[in-house]
Amino acid sequence: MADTDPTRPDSTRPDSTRPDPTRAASTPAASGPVAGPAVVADPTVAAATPARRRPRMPRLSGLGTALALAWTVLIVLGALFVDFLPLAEARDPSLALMTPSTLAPDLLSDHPLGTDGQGLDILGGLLYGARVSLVVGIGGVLVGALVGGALGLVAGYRGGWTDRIVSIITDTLLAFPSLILLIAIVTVLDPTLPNITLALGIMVVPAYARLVRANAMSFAGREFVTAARSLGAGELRIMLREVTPNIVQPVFSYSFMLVAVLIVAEASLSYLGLSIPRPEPTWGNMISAGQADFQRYPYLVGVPAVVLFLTVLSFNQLGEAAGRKWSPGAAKI
Amino acid sequence: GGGDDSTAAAGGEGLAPDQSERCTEDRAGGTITVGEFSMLPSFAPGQGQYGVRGGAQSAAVYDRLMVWNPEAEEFEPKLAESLESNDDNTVWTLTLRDGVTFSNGDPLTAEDVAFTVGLHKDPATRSVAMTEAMEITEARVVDPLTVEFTLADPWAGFPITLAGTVGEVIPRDAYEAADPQEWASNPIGAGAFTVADFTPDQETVLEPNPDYYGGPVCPTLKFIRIPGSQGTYDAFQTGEVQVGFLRGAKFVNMAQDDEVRGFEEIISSGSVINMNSGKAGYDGVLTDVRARQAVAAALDRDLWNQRLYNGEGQATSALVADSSRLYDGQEGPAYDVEAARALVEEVKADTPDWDGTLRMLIGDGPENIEAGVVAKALLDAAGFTVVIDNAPVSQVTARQFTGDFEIVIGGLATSDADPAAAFASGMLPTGATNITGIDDPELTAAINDLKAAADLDAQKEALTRLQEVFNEVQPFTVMANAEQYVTVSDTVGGLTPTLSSTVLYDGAFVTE
Amino acid sequence: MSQSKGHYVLRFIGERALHAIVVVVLAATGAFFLMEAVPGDSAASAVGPGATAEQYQLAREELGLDDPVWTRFADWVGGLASGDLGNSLIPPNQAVGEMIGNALPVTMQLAFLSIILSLAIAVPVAVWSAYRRGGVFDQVASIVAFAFISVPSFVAGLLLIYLLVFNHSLAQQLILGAAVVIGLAVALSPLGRRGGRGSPGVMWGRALIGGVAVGAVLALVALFLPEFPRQGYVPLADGLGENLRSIALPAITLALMEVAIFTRVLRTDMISTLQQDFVLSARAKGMPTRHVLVSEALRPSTVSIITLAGISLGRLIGGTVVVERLFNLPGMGSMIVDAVQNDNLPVVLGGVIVIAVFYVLVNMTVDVTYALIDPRIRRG
Amino acid sequence: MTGSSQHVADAPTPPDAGRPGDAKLVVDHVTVEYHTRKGTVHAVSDVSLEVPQGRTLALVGESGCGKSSLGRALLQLPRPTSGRVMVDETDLCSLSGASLTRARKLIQMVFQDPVSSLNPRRRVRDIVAEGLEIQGVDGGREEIRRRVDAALEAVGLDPDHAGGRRPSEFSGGQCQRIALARALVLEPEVLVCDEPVSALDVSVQAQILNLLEEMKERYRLTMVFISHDLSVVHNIADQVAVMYLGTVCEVADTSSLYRAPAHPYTMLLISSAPTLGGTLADTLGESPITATSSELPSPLDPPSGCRFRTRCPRATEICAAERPQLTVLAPGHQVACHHPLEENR
Amino acid sequence: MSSNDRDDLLLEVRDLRTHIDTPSGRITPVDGVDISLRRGETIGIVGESGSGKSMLVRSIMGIAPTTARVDPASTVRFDGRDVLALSQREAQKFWGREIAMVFQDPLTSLNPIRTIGRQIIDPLRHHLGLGRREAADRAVELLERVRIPSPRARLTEYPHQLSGGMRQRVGIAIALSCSPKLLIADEPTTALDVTVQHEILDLLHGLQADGDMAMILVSHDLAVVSQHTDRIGVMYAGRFLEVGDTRALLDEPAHPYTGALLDSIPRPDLPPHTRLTVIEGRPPNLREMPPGCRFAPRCPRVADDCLVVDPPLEDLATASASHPTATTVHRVGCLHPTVPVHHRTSSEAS
Ligand SMILES: Nc1ncnc2c1ncn2[C@@H]1O[C@H](COP(=O)(O)OP(=O)(O)OP(=O)(O)O)[C@@H](O)[C@H]1O
Ligand SMILES: Nc1ncnc2c1ncn2[C@@H]1O[C@H](COP(=O)(O)OP(=O)(O)OP(=O)(O)O)[C@@H](O)[C@H]1O
Ligand SMILES: [Mg+2]
Ligand SMILES: [Mg+2]
Repeated sequence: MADTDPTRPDSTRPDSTRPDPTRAASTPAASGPVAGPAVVADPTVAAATPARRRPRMPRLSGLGTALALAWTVLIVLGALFVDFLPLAEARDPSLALMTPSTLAPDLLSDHPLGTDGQGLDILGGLLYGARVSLVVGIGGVLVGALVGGALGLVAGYRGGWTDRIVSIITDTLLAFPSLILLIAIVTVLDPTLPNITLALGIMVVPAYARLVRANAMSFAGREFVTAARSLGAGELRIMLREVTPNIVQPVFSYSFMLVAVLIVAEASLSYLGLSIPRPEPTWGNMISAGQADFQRYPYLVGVPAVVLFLTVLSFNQLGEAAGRKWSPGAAKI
Repeated sequence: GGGDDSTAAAGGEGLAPDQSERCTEDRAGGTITVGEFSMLPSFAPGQGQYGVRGGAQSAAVYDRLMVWNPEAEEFEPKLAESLESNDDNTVWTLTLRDGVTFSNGDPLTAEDVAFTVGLHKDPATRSVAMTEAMEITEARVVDPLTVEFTLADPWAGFPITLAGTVGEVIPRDAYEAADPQEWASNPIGAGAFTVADFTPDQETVLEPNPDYYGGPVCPTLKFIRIPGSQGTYDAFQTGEVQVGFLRGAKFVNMAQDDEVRGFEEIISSGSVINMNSGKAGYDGVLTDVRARQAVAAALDRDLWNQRLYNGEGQATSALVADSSRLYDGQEGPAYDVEAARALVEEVKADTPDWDGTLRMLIGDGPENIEAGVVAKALLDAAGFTVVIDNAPVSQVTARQFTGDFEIVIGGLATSDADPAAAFASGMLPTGATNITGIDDPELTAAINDLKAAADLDAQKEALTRLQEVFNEVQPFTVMANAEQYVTVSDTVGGLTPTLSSTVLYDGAFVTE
Repeated sequence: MSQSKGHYVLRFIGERALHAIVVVVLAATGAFFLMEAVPGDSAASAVGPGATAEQYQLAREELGLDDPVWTRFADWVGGLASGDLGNSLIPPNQAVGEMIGNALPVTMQLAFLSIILSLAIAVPVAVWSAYRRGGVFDQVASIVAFAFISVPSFVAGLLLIYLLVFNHSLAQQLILGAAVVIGLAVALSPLGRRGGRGSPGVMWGRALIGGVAVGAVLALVALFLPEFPRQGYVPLADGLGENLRSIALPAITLALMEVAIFTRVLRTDMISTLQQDFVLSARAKGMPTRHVLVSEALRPSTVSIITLAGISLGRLIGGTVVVERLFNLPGMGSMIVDAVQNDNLPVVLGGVIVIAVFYVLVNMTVDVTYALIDPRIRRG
Repeated sequence: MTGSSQHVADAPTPPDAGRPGDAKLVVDHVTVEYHTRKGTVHAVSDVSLEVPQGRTLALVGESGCGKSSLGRALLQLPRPTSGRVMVDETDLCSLSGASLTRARKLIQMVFQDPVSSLNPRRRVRDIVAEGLEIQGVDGGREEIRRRVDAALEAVGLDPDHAGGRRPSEFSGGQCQRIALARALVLEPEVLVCDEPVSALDVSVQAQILNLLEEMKERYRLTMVFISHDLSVVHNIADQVAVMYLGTVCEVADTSSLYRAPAHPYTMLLISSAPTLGGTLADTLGESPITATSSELPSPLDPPSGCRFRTRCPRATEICAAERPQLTVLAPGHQVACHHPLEENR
Repeated sequence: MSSNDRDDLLLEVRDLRTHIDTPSGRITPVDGVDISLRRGETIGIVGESGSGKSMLVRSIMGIAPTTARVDPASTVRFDGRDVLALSQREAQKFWGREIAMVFQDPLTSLNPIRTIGRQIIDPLRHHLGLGRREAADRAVELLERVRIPSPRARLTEYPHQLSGGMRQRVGIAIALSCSPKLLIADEPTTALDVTVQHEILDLLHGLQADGDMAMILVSHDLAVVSQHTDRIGVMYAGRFLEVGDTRALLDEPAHPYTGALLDSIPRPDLPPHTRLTVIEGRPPNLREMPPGCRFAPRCPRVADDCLVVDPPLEDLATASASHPTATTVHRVGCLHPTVPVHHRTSSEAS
């Protein structure tokens, strides 16, 4: 966590003790659906530096970030190229009719991670599941960032009534039990990948709205916005050309953590049987399906659970690293 | 599996609890906690259904006119003194036990029995036994202790009606005087227990009824909801419940492997795949019998068994389990994927606008979904393209009413006591659970013959005939027998099993 | 002047209340129309599977499902206006108020307990992490927090059940092992410390005492680790001990993640507070470390964590379904989810309203708390 | 210019400089109020000023006296609550929409905080080009680029080196140069500088002050220079307006003001300003004055009559009752005080 | 220096170096600073932003940020004690009682959520062991001493309810609470208005005149530092370039940097529109310190040797003509000073 920016000698912001309810409120906890996890950006301040005992942390967290990056790349590549791997058996049970079920993992066999109760290949399931998780996580975050970002931008920049209306919208979304919203959306529009993505995207709208609002508010008060206005720039131009570029980085670094949140949310939904149904493999429905045989075949739950854990951990770690790199200069989250 | 046992209810490997002892004065006290899949929704008439859905609770409070004794394989009178039929089993005369009183002190009378039948026939009551009750065209009060039931058709298995929900007598005067809402949680019955506390969908606490005619009654009963066999079995093992209900071969075997005492029940046609053959205006491909036959042939029961029950279930395509007393070598359609494929091609050729798609409706819940996945795999392998459609259970139910499905996984609640009732309900055009919309005269005739069959041999013969017709018509296809197991803790005695894994607690006691 | 201030406060309260009401009304209305769109069928749920077509049709009529949407909405609003949340559509047609009355205490207890538990752990850990940021304790805490954040609650719950319910003695051994390892680590911690102030004797003495204390506490926990039930909820009326035992695992499951989040948030805020001039000036005054951390730095750092605790509380009241399912607790989450699946409209709406009201109340409490913490807000 | 001090007082001043009624910038009864939750902040109350073509008016005063509010009001940021702001014959307050946008190139601003006034996410060339893009330029991109480069060169930055970088790569002084280029590229008639050197170290402050002088000549600017530093003001201004709590208490030519301050508040400022080894009053050889209180009254609820009376050692009853108006003491010297200092006169 | 002076010596800083490890390498914002301060004396430290003034005074006191490490070879002796060797506990007894500090921004250096009273009372109770009531009385006295009107009422107020000047007075009152021997004021008036600045500087001067408290006054503004100080140190890139008695230094700056700095200040005794002297360039990056003189890259008098030789601080050859007193101190770290230096013998150089 040692990140000192020597070019900013005075890192203590005079207003940093001022209670800003939006600060914490914009953590994903605000939106963690299905009691999903909420991860919090660490707006490391320039001089947030290790204690008297040597900054050992940077190296350690650097290693962590590298591992996280490696794992994420692995998962992304897997999800991208799974179609070209001989793993179709993992999602089409009619191809797996001849495959014995609940094969134990054996790295040297055709089914390195074994097969599940349906004879479906677990490795393949994990990769197809990765695709679902990534699409849901990244897609949902895109939806949330676009919608919530637009709301937050307008609210934070304009303030006044606009702000109030947006805060009513976000508060209503937050006050509404997220799971009900999810189930309802998923039931109204079938549990397909785009719909789940959309539903989870809506879940994170308030989080983004708050984050962007807080940032927009702080940047809207900056002198350079006044300067742009003095040049005759219109409101839209200021919002898009002056304010937005400054918000992109914190939003971006925050998004990693929200991806993690959404991946867990999707897994939880899957676990409850409310997301993309079997036989299309997702990590959550793999865990759910394996749970009945947990005692006998622990790997049915264990393998997808570990992959889920590592992926979520990686995204959180990347988010942390990104936040450390990009957020300090931005408004406090 | 207990497939080889001759008595279905006796449980495998001699694990059936001893039923010879019952509650005595010195065994009074104690609490038995029972885990239920879903709770008795309310004590309103006709809500209790099987062991799964609160049957034991309502039976404990109302008692029943008759009971099925799985060991003796016969119906025995309980609140009744006797039940006699005429020669063609169309008129049945019930004599009540004298001196039975309800928990409010009123005596049990024939009026009450007739009133109860009327209640069940009234759709507004929403009785689960409405179809059965409709079989009774008239319930005539002969004298205060005698009722005469006239049936629409000859039915040798009629006692099953009185051994089920319809046999739970509602005291007319008290019921008419009470507020239905109040009754739902605080009923008056002739059973061994009275309701001490009722939290819908969570907990029901029953206390011994000191005036129970068959007394004494020992324990307090506490029914709690634990959805799913896994949770129930976990709770049973940690001692949180003393009686638990398990469903599915996997858990039944698990319990038996652990040498857990209990009552096993094997349900013929307990696991089926229903095919919409015209319900509520459906006119899709499954109205073509060849398509249904293709489905039946495409399904490899052994694989199904392997995938869903680790090969430990009782896979069969026959209507009757081979462990049943009624089994007489009946056979369902054989697995033949080539034949299935050929049929699909044939139908495709004849139905140009059908591309092989089948919409499969599945209720939420991991077990249903896994079953759906296997079915999809097998059907896809035969040339169908199955599209899985997940929905919450209420939606599945509703869509079955409205015919908005093509195939749906389900099961019949047949009982060895009288399989005709369940078959009639599932396959007669008027049947309550006829969700496939099948209306086939030959099938109807075969079922009516089965109902009328007066003795075991006749029943076996009728069943064989039914199986033949069934194999042609294929309104649904049987995948396996269902297995249920009521685990009973060693600390509990005096339980008696009856129809559909319902346990009677009037003799129950707690040891130690 | 004071009059105008009173006016200001009143206006503020008025605005908040209005906002709250609008939010609740919008949430309820949204729920109504959302449920309208859900293709469920309450009549089917009411009669259950195995009912006859006649019963089903009758139920539809009874429930007014064939009425136009607006009529039903108006009916419901009418009922609501007279304080009646309506009755469940599913037998035994309990009053929704009564159902919520049963479910809410379970969820409330679960939510409050897990939040309190989380705060009780998170605050000291975060304060110490922030004070010794980059140190061993901080690093370990940070890694553990990350791990906790990344374990979905259904996995965490399964793990807890596996360990504490079914493998009780294994759990005891694990905790004992942890006691030894952590105790040793604390006792040996001066090894890794270079160039600290103070004499080595004092340093080692303190580390030893600390190590033994930590080890002993954990060992006691292991020895007296109670048996936890697999499932179910024992109401408070049946005795506090039983009640706590029944809710402990679910609360811990939920707390795992909250602890991690709270720790991270408070740590971050605390770090930035510790860099504030006023903390420096407190140190320059020569105030002891405890005073600086607790009296000076902690309170101004709690804004985010209070906000977050508020949000978590609101979220837990409505969203503990996974844990409720896992541990078979009759709480709000399962009640509402079941109701959504059964298209049991009055229950859904009642639940949504209660949760929204609760959310709004929590938010207001949080606002008040800000004012209690910070005099600058208090004075407007 | 390092190390050399030149006297430029005799630099060619525009011929029309100082002629009354010929003002480039006219501030006419401008009032700025902010409506906040706590009440109305009277930031600027009825201020009238004139700045002749090519001259520099300095606004001085303590923090919160409304200097920035007035400066921004000149640019209609936001539009003043009442009053007129005329640049030549154009009343900016009466314009809106496209015509206001067009009029904006008449008057430009440089802000106090050089870092915060530049968008950290944009490149220097884009920042400087922004105004031209908004205003539109005949000749398109090429012309914009040419003018941006010219402006950057004028403020002493190498366009090729600096153009592609972001503000964070520059020091405070360089950032202030960029901000100046951004304002000058539009070739405004009037430049408002809001404490442009307050955030800078003295060595850099000198660079910027010199640069401002240079630019003023080069672009024939009329300047409003806001500062709280009397020494800086003395160096750069032709005329000084001293503000206190939203009102102007004294306006005078620079030399006249420093030589003979008439308002007690002006004197207080002079008595307080530190110079090497003493205060400004010491340096100027004037007798210092001490305030009776150091508390600045709230602009939410300013004192009646003369706003300075709560701190003024010379206050009497009339000061509470009547608001003093600006009156001419001498040519080019106005004061708003019931009891102006006579001693130095 | 005579032995008498030595006894009188309150603070003695020798070759103070403070390193900070940053991810991009080690920087040394304080790089070899010597200070001798006698009881009751006031010394001013000026320098541009980032020159290390704050780091210097915080290192002296021992409250540098946790990342900063004072070089083991440095010594800071206060009243005969080695400050750098104090344990945390000893230091806590030391802070506030022996050395106290006043900070730049009175708003941020007071805890916004605690009352003024509690913040003054804290050290009184902790250090002096006063009871609640006694401490409160003493707090009132202190507030009176820093000329805060109606002091008792202020005790229950919060910092935001006071004006900037009042807050700074409170800060001073807190610093004075245990009658420290040394008061370090790090830019105590930078955030304040001129009128208030004037009052605060006067107040500090007055307080100091009352007792024998020594003071280090830090500012980036030469004019401020020149007001009431006995000596001034001009800091540049972590080091003093020139140290001297205030008058001597102002009148005859020996270092080109000091001279340029003085010339860059607008002077009201010169006519308006006078072009100011400019120091081109910017202070060196702490990570790439030039090998020779730190100021060489910007120095108008730079010669070849400046780029190689790091000049030590040396006494000026002659005392300034205008200040011919024997005690005049004027030292400069420059190879080519504008005033010639006197090369001292090594014994004196310590
Ligand atoms: N946007 C605003 N909303 C409300 N009040 C404001 C606003 N801007 C300024 N004020 C108030 O108006 C008064 C004048 O402020 P202004 O910034 O013009 O003063 P200033 O002389 O520029 O002070 P400084 O030297 O601190 O920059 C102050 O009391 C300030 O608090
Ligand atoms: N915590 C820190 N971590 C890394 N570098 C720091 C830290 N604090 C200060 N510095 C660096 O040390 C140098 C000296 O800083 P210091 O605050 O002492 O300067 P200063 O002279 O007080 O400046 P100012 O006038 O701006 O207060 C600066 O270059 C700064 O960037
Ligand atoms: Mg200003
Ligand atoms: Mg400093």
